[in-house]
Amino acid sequence: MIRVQREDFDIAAEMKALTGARTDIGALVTFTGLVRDDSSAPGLKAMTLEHYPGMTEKKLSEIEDEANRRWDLTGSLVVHRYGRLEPGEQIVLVITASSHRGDAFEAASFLMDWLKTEAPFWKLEKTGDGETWVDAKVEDEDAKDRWQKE
Amino acid sequence: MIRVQREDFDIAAEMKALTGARTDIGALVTFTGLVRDDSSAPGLKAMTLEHYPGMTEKKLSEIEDEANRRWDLTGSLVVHRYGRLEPGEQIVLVITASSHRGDAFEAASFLMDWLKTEAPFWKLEKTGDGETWVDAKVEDEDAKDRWQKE
Amino acid sequence: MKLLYFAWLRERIGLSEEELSLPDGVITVQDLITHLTARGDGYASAFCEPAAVKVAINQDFAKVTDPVTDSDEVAFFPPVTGG
Amino acid sequence: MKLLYFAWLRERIGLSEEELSLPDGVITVQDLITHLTARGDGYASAFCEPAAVKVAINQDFAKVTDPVTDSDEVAFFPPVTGG
Repeated sequence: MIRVQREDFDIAAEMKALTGARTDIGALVTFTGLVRDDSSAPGLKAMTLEHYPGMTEKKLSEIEDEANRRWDLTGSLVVHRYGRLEPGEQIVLVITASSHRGDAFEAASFLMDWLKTEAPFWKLEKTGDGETWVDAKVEDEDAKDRWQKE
Repeated sequence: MIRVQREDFDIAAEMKALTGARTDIGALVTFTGLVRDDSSAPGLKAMTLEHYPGMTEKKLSEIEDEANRRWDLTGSLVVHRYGRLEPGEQIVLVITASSHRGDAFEAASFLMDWLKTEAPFWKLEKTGDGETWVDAKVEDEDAKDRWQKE
Repeated sequence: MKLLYFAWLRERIGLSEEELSLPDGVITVQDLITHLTARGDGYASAFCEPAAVKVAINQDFAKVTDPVTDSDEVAFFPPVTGG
Repeated sequence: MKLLYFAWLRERIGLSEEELSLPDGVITVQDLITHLTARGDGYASAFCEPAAVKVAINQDFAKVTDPVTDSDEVAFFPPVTGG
Protein backbone atom coordinates (compact mmCIF):
# COMPACT_ATOMS: atom_id res chain seq x y z
CA MET A 1 0.00 0.00 0.00
CA ILE A 2 1.22 3.53 -0.69
CA ARG A 3 0.06 6.90 0.57
CA VAL A 4 1.08 10.49 -0.12
CA GLN A 5 -0.12 12.89 2.55
CA ARG A 6 0.48 16.19 4.28
CA GLU A 7 -0.31 14.84 7.78
CA ASP A 8 2.10 13.03 10.06
CA PHE A 9 1.92 9.23 10.40
CA ASP A 10 1.74 6.93 13.41
CA ILE A 11 4.25 4.11 12.97
CA ALA A 12 2.77 1.82 15.64
CA ALA A 13 -0.73 2.13 14.11
CA GLU A 14 0.65 1.45 10.62
CA MET A 15 2.53 -1.63 11.82
CA LYS A 16 -0.59 -2.92 13.52
CA ALA A 17 -2.71 -2.33 10.40
CA LEU A 18 -0.17 -4.27 8.33
CA THR A 19 0.08 -7.27 10.64
CA GLY A 20 -3.47 -7.45 12.03
CA ALA A 21 -4.12 -10.84 13.62
CA ARG A 22 -1.76 -12.69 11.25
CA THR A 23 0.64 -15.23 12.73
CA ASP A 24 2.65 -15.97 9.57
CA ILE A 25 4.85 -12.87 9.85
CA GLY A 26 8.23 -13.46 11.42
CA ALA A 27 9.93 -10.19 10.58
CA LEU A 28 8.84 -6.57 10.42
CA VAL A 29 11.23 -3.86 9.28
CA THR A 30 10.43 -0.16 9.41
CA PHE A 31 12.39 2.73 7.97
CA THR A 32 11.58 6.25 9.06
CA GLY A 33 13.19 9.26 7.41
CA LEU A 34 13.38 12.41 9.53
CA VAL A 35 14.12 16.05 8.69
CA ARG A 36 17.75 16.38 9.69
CA ASP A 37 19.49 19.61 10.58
CA ASP A 38 22.83 18.60 9.13
CA SER A 39 26.10 20.44 8.85
CA SER A 40 25.56 21.32 5.19
CA ALA A 41 22.55 23.45 6.12
CA PRO A 42 23.32 25.02 9.50
CA GLY A 43 20.35 26.43 11.27
CA LEU A 44 17.75 24.64 9.19
CA LYS A 45 14.41 26.20 10.07
CA ALA A 46 12.11 24.18 7.89
CA MET A 47 11.89 22.14 4.74
CA THR A 48 9.14 22.21 2.15
CA LEU A 49 8.49 19.09 0.12
CA GLU A 50 6.95 19.66 -3.28
CA HIS A 51 5.75 16.72 -5.35
CA TYR A 52 4.01 15.82 -8.60
CA PRO A 53 0.52 14.63 -7.64
CA GLY A 54 -0.47 11.67 -9.75
CA MET A 55 3.03 10.73 -10.86
CA THR A 56 4.11 10.37 -7.21
CA GLU A 57 1.43 7.77 -6.49
CA LYS A 58 2.15 6.04 -9.81
CA LYS A 59 5.90 5.75 -9.17
CA LEU A 60 5.49 4.68 -5.53
CA SER A 61 3.06 1.94 -6.58
CA GLU A 62 5.46 0.73 -9.28
CA ILE A 63 8.34 0.64 -6.79
CA GLU A 64 6.24 -1.24 -4.24
CA ASP A 65 5.12 -3.75 -6.90
CA GLU A 66 8.74 -4.31 -7.89
CA ALA A 67 9.72 -4.98 -4.25
CA ASN A 68 6.91 -7.52 -3.95
CA ARG A 69 8.05 -9.22 -7.15
CA ARG A 70 11.64 -9.48 -5.92
CA TRP A 71 11.04 -10.54 -2.33
CA ASP A 72 8.61 -12.78 -0.51
CA LEU A 73 6.63 -10.21 1.49
CA THR A 74 3.44 -10.68 3.47
CA GLY A 75 2.83 -6.94 3.38
CA SER A 76 4.39 -3.57 2.62
CA LEU A 77 3.62 0.10 3.11
CA VAL A 78 5.13 3.34 1.83
CA VAL A 79 3.93 6.66 3.25
CA HIS A 80 5.52 9.90 2.04
CA ARG A 81 4.63 13.35 3.32
CA TYR A 82 4.71 16.66 1.47
CA GLY A 83 4.40 20.28 2.56
CA ARG A 84 6.26 22.15 5.28
CA LEU A 85 8.23 20.10 7.81
CA GLU A 86 10.47 21.14 10.68
CA PRO A 87 13.70 19.51 11.90
CA GLY A 88 13.00 16.22 13.67
CA GLU A 89 9.68 15.70 11.85
CA GLN A 90 8.92 12.47 10.02
CA ILE A 91 9.12 12.58 6.20
CA VAL A 92 8.82 9.03 4.96
CA LEU A 93 7.87 5.61 6.30
CA VAL A 94 8.54 2.22 4.75
CA ILE A 95 7.33 -0.99 6.39
CA THR A 96 7.99 -4.49 5.10
CA ALA A 97 6.64 -7.70 6.60
CA SER A 98 7.89 -11.16 5.74
CA SER A 99 8.28 -14.66 7.10
CA HIS A 100 12.05 -14.13 7.06
CA ARG A 101 14.21 -11.23 8.11
CA GLY A 102 16.43 -11.21 5.02
CA ASP A 103 13.49 -10.45 2.72
CA ALA A 104 12.12 -7.76 5.02
CA PHE A 105 15.49 -5.99 5.37
CA GLU A 106 16.38 -6.11 1.67
CA ALA A 107 12.95 -5.04 0.47
CA ALA A 108 12.88 -2.06 2.86
CA SER A 109 16.36 -0.98 1.79
CA PHE A 110 15.43 -1.38 -1.90
CA LEU A 111 12.21 0.62 -1.46
CA MET A 112 14.13 3.52 0.07
CA ASP A 113 16.88 3.47 -2.56
CA TRP A 114 14.40 3.46 -5.42
CA LEU A 115 12.11 6.01 -3.85
CA LYS A 116 15.07 8.38 -3.42
CA THR A 117 15.79 8.40 -7.17
CA GLU A 118 12.38 7.64 -8.72
CA ALA A 119 9.67 9.36 -6.71
CA PRO A 120 9.04 12.95 -7.87
CA PHE A 121 9.65 14.92 -4.67
CA TRP A 122 11.79 18.03 -4.29
CA LYS A 123 13.08 19.53 -1.05
CA LEU A 124 13.34 23.26 -0.45
CA GLU A 125 15.39 24.04 2.65
CA LYS A 126 14.87 27.24 4.59
CA THR A 127 17.76 28.45 6.73
CA GLY A 128 18.73 31.82 8.19
CA ASP A 129 20.41 32.54 4.84
CA GLY A 130 17.26 32.01 2.75
CA GLU A 131 15.80 29.20 0.72
CA THR A 132 17.70 26.58 -1.31
CA TRP A 133 16.56 23.65 -3.40
CA VAL A 134 18.40 20.52 -2.23
CA ASP A 135 20.68 18.99 -4.87
CA ALA A 136 20.29 15.36 -5.85
CA LYS A 137 23.07 13.13 -4.51
CA VAL A 138 25.31 10.94 -6.65
CA GLU A 139 25.35 8.43 -3.75
CA ASP A 140 21.60 7.99 -4.16
CA GLU A 141 22.04 7.00 -7.80
CA ASP A 142 24.81 4.60 -6.76
CA ALA A 143 22.61 3.14 -4.02
CA LYS A 144 19.89 2.52 -6.58
CA ASP A 145 22.30 0.99 -9.09
CA ARG A 146 23.42 -1.76 -6.74
CA TRP A 147 19.96 -3.36 -7.10
CA GLN A 148 20.36 -3.54 -10.90
CA LYS A 149 23.51 -5.62 -10.75
CA GLU A 150 21.90 -8.53 -8.96
CA MET B 1 21.38 0.08 25.01
CA ILE B 2 20.34 -3.52 25.52
CA ARG B 3 17.58 -5.10 27.60
CA VAL B 4 16.51 -8.66 28.34
CA GLN B 5 12.99 -8.87 29.71
CA ARG B 6 9.93 -11.03 30.09
CA GLU B 7 7.47 -8.16 29.36
CA ASP B 8 6.40 -6.99 25.92
CA PHE B 9 7.91 -3.80 24.46
CA ASP B 10 6.34 -0.68 22.94
CA ILE B 11 8.15 0.13 19.68
CA ALA B 12 6.85 3.71 19.41
CA ALA B 13 7.93 4.51 22.97
CA GLU B 14 11.37 2.96 22.37
CA MET B 15 11.84 4.96 19.16
CA LYS B 16 10.87 8.15 20.95
CA ALA B 17 13.26 7.42 23.83
CA LEU B 18 16.07 6.87 21.33
CA THR B 19 15.51 10.04 19.31
CA GLY B 20 14.25 12.43 22.01
CA ALA B 21 14.46 16.03 20.81
CA ARG B 22 17.47 15.37 18.57
CA THR B 23 17.45 16.83 15.06
CA ASP B 24 20.65 15.18 13.77
CA ILE B 25 18.99 11.82 13.04
CA GLY B 26 17.98 11.31 9.43
CA ALA B 27 17.22 7.60 9.47
CA LEU B 28 15.60 5.23 11.95
CA VAL B 29 15.38 1.51 11.23
CA THR B 30 13.48 -0.94 13.41
CA PHE B 31 13.43 -4.71 13.21
CA THR B 32 10.76 -6.62 15.10
CA GLY B 33 10.84 -10.41 15.32
CA LEU B 34 7.49 -12.10 15.90
CA VAL B 35 6.51 -15.63 16.94
CA ARG B 36 5.58 -17.21 13.64
CA ASP B 37 3.31 -20.20 13.20
CA ASP B 38 5.17 -21.59 10.20
CA SER B 39 4.56 -24.70 8.14
CA SER B 40 7.37 -26.63 9.86
CA ALA B 41 5.48 -26.45 13.16
CA PRO B 42 1.78 -26.65 12.29
CA GLY B 43 -0.52 -25.65 15.06
CA LEU B 44 2.10 -23.86 17.13
CA LYS B 45 0.47 -23.15 20.47
CA ALA B 46 3.30 -21.35 22.23
CA MET B 47 7.04 -20.93 22.38
CA THR B 48 9.20 -20.72 25.47
CA LEU B 49 12.44 -18.80 25.26
CA GLU B 50 15.11 -19.89 27.71
CA HIS B 51 18.30 -17.86 28.09
CA TYR B 52 21.52 -17.66 30.05
CA PRO B 53 21.15 -14.67 32.41
CA GLY B 54 24.39 -12.76 32.60
CA MET B 55 25.90 -14.13 29.42
CA THR B 56 22.90 -12.89 27.40
CA GLU B 57 23.42 -9.31 28.52
CA LYS B 58 27.19 -9.63 28.00
CA LYS B 59 26.87 -10.94 24.44
CA LEU B 60 24.16 -8.45 23.43
CA SER B 61 26.32 -5.58 24.72
CA GLU B 62 29.34 -6.87 22.80
CA ILE B 63 27.27 -7.16 19.61
CA GLU B 64 25.88 -3.66 20.06
CA ASP B 65 29.38 -2.25 20.67
CA GLU B 66 30.61 -3.94 17.51
CA ALA B 67 27.76 -2.40 15.47
CA ASN B 68 28.63 1.04 16.84
CA ARG B 69 32.28 0.51 15.92
CA ARG B 70 31.44 -0.49 12.37
CA TRP B 71 28.76 2.09 11.58
CA ASP B 72 28.15 5.72 12.36
CA LEU B 73 25.12 5.49 14.63
CA THR B 74 23.51 8.18 16.75
CA GLY B 75 21.78 5.52 18.84
CA SER B 76 20.91 1.84 19.02
CA LEU B 77 18.71 -0.45 21.07
CA VAL B 78 18.33 -4.20 21.38
CA VAL B 79 15.45 -5.65 23.44
CA HIS B 80 15.03 -9.43 23.66
CA ARG B 81 12.24 -11.19 25.52
CA TYR B 82 12.31 -14.55 27.27
CA GLY B 83 9.61 -16.79 28.74
CA ARG B 84 6.38 -18.04 27.19
CA LEU B 85 5.19 -16.35 23.99
CA GLU B 86 2.24 -17.06 21.72
CA PRO B 87 2.03 -16.83 17.90
CA GLY B 88 2.01 -13.21 16.76
CA GLU B 89 3.77 -11.96 19.91
CA GLN B 90 6.89 -9.81 19.72
CA ILE B 91 10.20 -11.54 20.53
CA VAL B 92 12.97 -9.14 19.67
CA LEU B 93 13.39 -5.47 18.79
CA VAL B 94 16.39 -3.79 17.20
CA ILE B 95 16.45 -0.04 16.54
CA THR B 96 19.26 1.84 14.86
CA ALA B 97 19.44 5.60 14.36
CA SER B 98 21.88 7.35 12.07
CA SER B 99 22.36 10.45 9.97
CA HIS B 100 22.24 8.23 6.88
CA ARG B 101 20.00 5.37 5.89
CA GLY B 102 22.77 3.03 4.73
CA ASP B 103 24.35 2.91 8.19
CA ALA B 104 21.01 2.40 9.92
CA PHE B 105 19.96 -0.45 7.59
CA GLU B 106 23.28 -2.28 7.68
CA ALA B 107 23.74 -1.98 11.44
CA ALA B 108 20.22 -3.30 12.12
CA SER B 109 20.74 -6.23 9.77
CA PHE B 110 24.14 -6.96 11.33
CA LEU B 111 22.72 -6.82 14.87
CA MET B 112 20.04 -9.37 13.99
CA ASP B 113 22.46 -11.72 12.20
CA TRP B 114 24.92 -11.68 15.10
CA LEU B 115 22.25 -11.94 17.75
CA LYS B 116 20.84 -15.03 16.01
CA THR B 117 24.13 -16.91 16.33
CA GLU B 118 25.77 -15.33 19.40
CA ALA B 119 23.11 -14.55 21.98
CA PRO B 120 22.39 -17.52 24.30
CA PHE B 121 18.67 -18.04 23.75
CA TRP B 122 16.91 -21.34 23.05
CA LYS B 123 13.41 -21.81 21.72
CA LEU B 124 11.10 -24.60 22.86
CA GLU B 125 8.07 -24.92 20.60
CA LYS B 126 4.82 -26.39 21.88
CA THR B 127 2.44 -27.85 19.28
CA GLY B 128 -0.41 -30.32 19.43
CA ASP B 129 2.25 -33.05 19.10
CA GLY B 130 4.22 -32.00 22.17
CA GLU B 131 7.31 -29.93 22.83
CA THR B 132 10.39 -29.62 20.60
CA TRP B 133 13.59 -27.64 20.94
CA VAL B 134 14.11 -25.60 17.76
CA ASP B 135 17.21 -26.57 15.80
CA ALA B 136 19.81 -23.96 14.88
CA LYS B 137 19.76 -23.00 11.20
CA VAL B 138 22.73 -23.23 8.86
CA GLU B 139 21.38 -20.10 7.07
CA ASP B 140 21.83 -18.14 10.29
CA GLU B 141 25.54 -19.05 10.41
CA ASP B 142 25.84 -18.08 6.74
CA ALA B 143 24.06 -14.78 7.40
CA LYS B 144 26.52 -14.04 10.16
CA ASP B 145 29.51 -15.01 8.05
CA ARG B 146 28.81 -12.43 5.36
CA TRP B 147 29.78 -9.70 7.84
CA GLN B 148 33.21 -11.31 8.34
CA LYS B 149 34.16 -11.14 4.70
CA GLU B 150 33.91 -7.37 4.45
CA MET C 1 -0.69 19.58 -24.45
CA LYS C 2 -0.40 20.20 -20.74
CA LEU C 3 2.93 21.44 -19.42
CA LEU C 4 3.94 21.14 -15.76
CA TYR C 5 6.94 22.68 -14.00
CA PHE C 6 8.29 21.79 -10.57
CA ALA C 7 10.77 23.12 -7.98
CA TRP C 8 13.21 25.73 -9.35
CA LEU C 9 11.97 25.28 -12.92
CA ARG C 10 8.54 26.35 -11.70
CA GLU C 11 10.08 29.33 -9.88
CA ARG C 12 12.13 30.49 -12.87
CA ILE C 13 9.27 30.11 -15.34
CA GLY C 14 6.81 31.61 -12.87
CA LEU C 15 4.13 29.03 -13.64
CA SER C 16 3.31 25.60 -12.24
CA GLU C 17 1.34 24.57 -15.33
CA GLU C 18 0.06 25.80 -18.65
CA GLU C 19 -1.72 24.58 -21.79
CA LEU C 20 0.07 24.69 -25.12
CA SER C 21 -1.03 23.69 -28.62
CA LEU C 22 1.70 21.57 -30.10
CA PRO C 23 3.74 24.12 -32.08
CA ASP C 24 4.67 23.46 -35.72
CA GLY C 25 7.91 21.52 -36.06
CA VAL C 26 7.91 20.22 -32.48
CA ILE C 27 8.40 16.46 -32.67
CA THR C 28 10.52 15.59 -29.63
CA VAL C 29 10.99 16.79 -26.04
CA GLN C 30 14.15 18.53 -27.22
CA ASP C 31 12.18 20.44 -29.86
CA LEU C 32 9.72 21.48 -27.14
CA ILE C 33 12.55 22.70 -24.88
CA THR C 34 13.99 24.74 -27.77
CA HIS C 35 10.57 26.22 -28.44
CA LEU C 36 9.99 27.11 -24.78
CA THR C 37 13.50 28.56 -24.33
CA ALA C 38 12.72 31.09 -27.08
CA ARG C 39 9.60 32.31 -25.26
CA GLY C 40 11.42 34.45 -22.70
CA ASP C 41 14.07 34.86 -20.01
CA GLY C 42 12.23 32.76 -17.41
CA TYR C 43 12.08 29.77 -19.73
CA ALA C 44 15.63 30.34 -20.94
CA SER C 45 16.88 30.38 -17.36
CA ALA C 46 14.90 27.22 -16.49
CA PHE C 47 16.31 25.25 -19.42
CA CYS C 48 19.84 26.74 -19.55
CA GLU C 49 21.49 23.69 -17.98
CA PRO C 50 20.13 20.65 -19.88
CA ALA C 51 21.75 18.05 -17.61
CA ALA C 52 19.86 19.49 -14.62
CA VAL C 53 16.44 19.07 -16.21
CA LYS C 54 14.42 15.85 -16.12
CA VAL C 55 11.28 15.24 -18.11
CA ALA C 56 8.24 13.01 -17.70
CA ILE C 57 5.65 12.31 -20.39
CA ASN C 58 2.27 11.21 -19.06
CA GLN C 59 3.85 10.65 -15.62
CA ASP C 60 6.64 8.38 -16.81
CA PHE C 61 10.29 9.38 -17.00
CA ALA C 62 11.25 10.19 -20.59
CA LYS C 63 14.27 11.20 -22.67
CA VAL C 64 14.71 14.42 -24.64
CA THR C 65 14.69 12.36 -27.83
CA ASP C 66 11.21 10.95 -27.08
CA PRO C 67 8.32 12.24 -29.23
CA VAL C 68 5.55 14.42 -27.81
CA THR C 69 1.96 14.76 -29.01
CA ASP C 70 -0.73 17.37 -28.44
CA SER C 71 -2.57 15.14 -25.95
CA ASP C 72 0.46 14.56 -23.69
CA GLU C 73 1.08 15.79 -20.17
CA VAL C 74 4.73 16.85 -20.20
CA ALA C 75 6.47 17.72 -16.92
CA PHE C 76 9.87 19.35 -16.41
CA PHE C 77 11.70 19.21 -13.08
CA PRO C 78 15.13 18.89 -11.44
CA PRO C 79 16.51 15.49 -10.31
CA VAL C 80 14.29 14.27 -7.47
CA THR C 81 15.30 14.71 -3.81
CA GLY C 82 12.59 13.00 -1.77
CA GLY C 83 12.83 10.33 0.89
CA MET D 1 33.57 -24.77 39.68
CA LYS D 2 30.02 -23.88 38.74
CA LEU D 3 28.35 -25.91 35.99
CA LEU D 4 25.30 -24.67 34.09
CA TYR D 5 23.10 -26.59 31.64
CA PHE D 6 20.54 -25.14 29.24
CA ALA D 7 17.71 -26.33 26.96
CA TRP D 8 17.76 -30.09 26.23
CA LEU D 9 21.07 -30.60 28.02
CA ARG D 10 19.38 -29.30 31.16
CA GLU D 11 16.41 -31.61 30.57
CA ARG D 12 18.56 -34.71 29.98
CA ILE D 13 20.82 -34.05 32.96
CA GLY D 14 17.86 -33.04 35.12
CA LEU D 15 19.69 -30.07 36.60
CA SER D 16 20.06 -26.44 35.60
CA GLU D 17 23.20 -25.95 37.67
CA GLU D 18 25.53 -27.64 40.13
CA GLU D 19 28.80 -27.10 41.95
CA LEU D 20 31.76 -29.41 41.25
CA SER D 21 35.26 -29.54 42.69
CA LEU D 22 37.66 -29.77 39.78
CA PRO D 23 38.26 -33.55 39.52
CA ASP D 24 41.79 -34.96 39.34
CA GLY D 25 43.09 -35.14 35.80
CA VAL D 26 40.57 -32.67 34.37
CA ILE D 27 42.51 -30.01 32.46
CA THR D 28 40.31 -29.13 29.49
CA VAL D 29 36.62 -28.83 28.68
CA GLN D 30 36.93 -32.18 26.88
CA ASP D 31 38.27 -33.80 30.08
CA LEU D 32 35.34 -32.32 31.97
CA ILE D 33 32.83 -33.70 29.43
CA THR D 34 34.45 -37.16 29.71
CA HIS D 35 34.25 -36.96 33.50
CA LEU D 36 30.59 -35.89 33.46
CA THR D 37 29.61 -38.52 30.86
CA ALA D 38 30.80 -41.24 33.25
CA ARG D 39 28.52 -39.94 36.01
CA GLY D 40 25.31 -41.48 34.66
CA ASP D 41 22.85 -41.96 31.85
CA GLY D 42 21.48 -38.38 31.93
CA TYR D 43 24.94 -36.92 31.44
CA ALA D 44 25.85 -39.56 28.85
CA SER D 45 22.71 -38.72 26.89
CA ALA D 46 23.37 -34.96 27.12
CA PHE D 47 26.92 -35.27 25.80
CA CYS D 48 26.43 -38.16 23.35
CA GLU D 49 26.55 -35.93 20.27
CA PRO D 50 29.62 -33.71 20.70
CA ALA D 51 28.89 -31.52 17.64
CA ALA D 52 25.53 -30.51 19.14
CA VAL D 53 27.03 -29.21 22.37
CA LYS D 54 28.41 -25.69 22.80
CA VAL D 55 30.38 -24.53 25.81
CA ALA D 56 30.98 -21.17 27.47
CA ILE D 57 33.60 -20.48 30.12
CA ASN D 58 32.83 -17.48 32.30
CA GLN D 59 30.13 -16.40 29.85
CA ASP D 60 32.35 -16.44 26.76
CA PHE D 61 32.15 -19.04 24.03
CA ALA D 62 34.96 -21.59 24.42
CA LYS D 63 36.38 -24.65 22.67
CA VAL D 64 36.60 -28.17 24.10
CA THR D 65 40.39 -27.85 24.06
CA ASP D 66 40.29 -24.80 26.36
CA PRO D 67 41.51 -25.30 29.95
CA VAL D 68 39.14 -25.09 32.92
CA THR D 69 39.93 -24.14 36.52
CA ASP D 70 38.12 -24.65 39.80
CA SER D 71 36.93 -21.02 39.88
CA ASP D 72 35.32 -21.12 36.43
CA GLU D 73 31.65 -20.93 35.51
CA VAL D 74 31.25 -23.50 32.73
CA ALA D 75 28.01 -23.69 30.76
CA PHE D 76 26.89 -26.38 28.31
CA PHE D 77 24.08 -25.80 25.81
CA PRO D 78 22.89 -26.51 22.25
CA PRO D 79 23.53 -24.06 19.39
CA VAL D 80 21.55 -20.89 20.11
CA THR D 81 18.17 -20.23 18.48
CA GLY D 82 17.11 -16.78 19.66
CA GLY D 83 16.07 -13.72 17.71
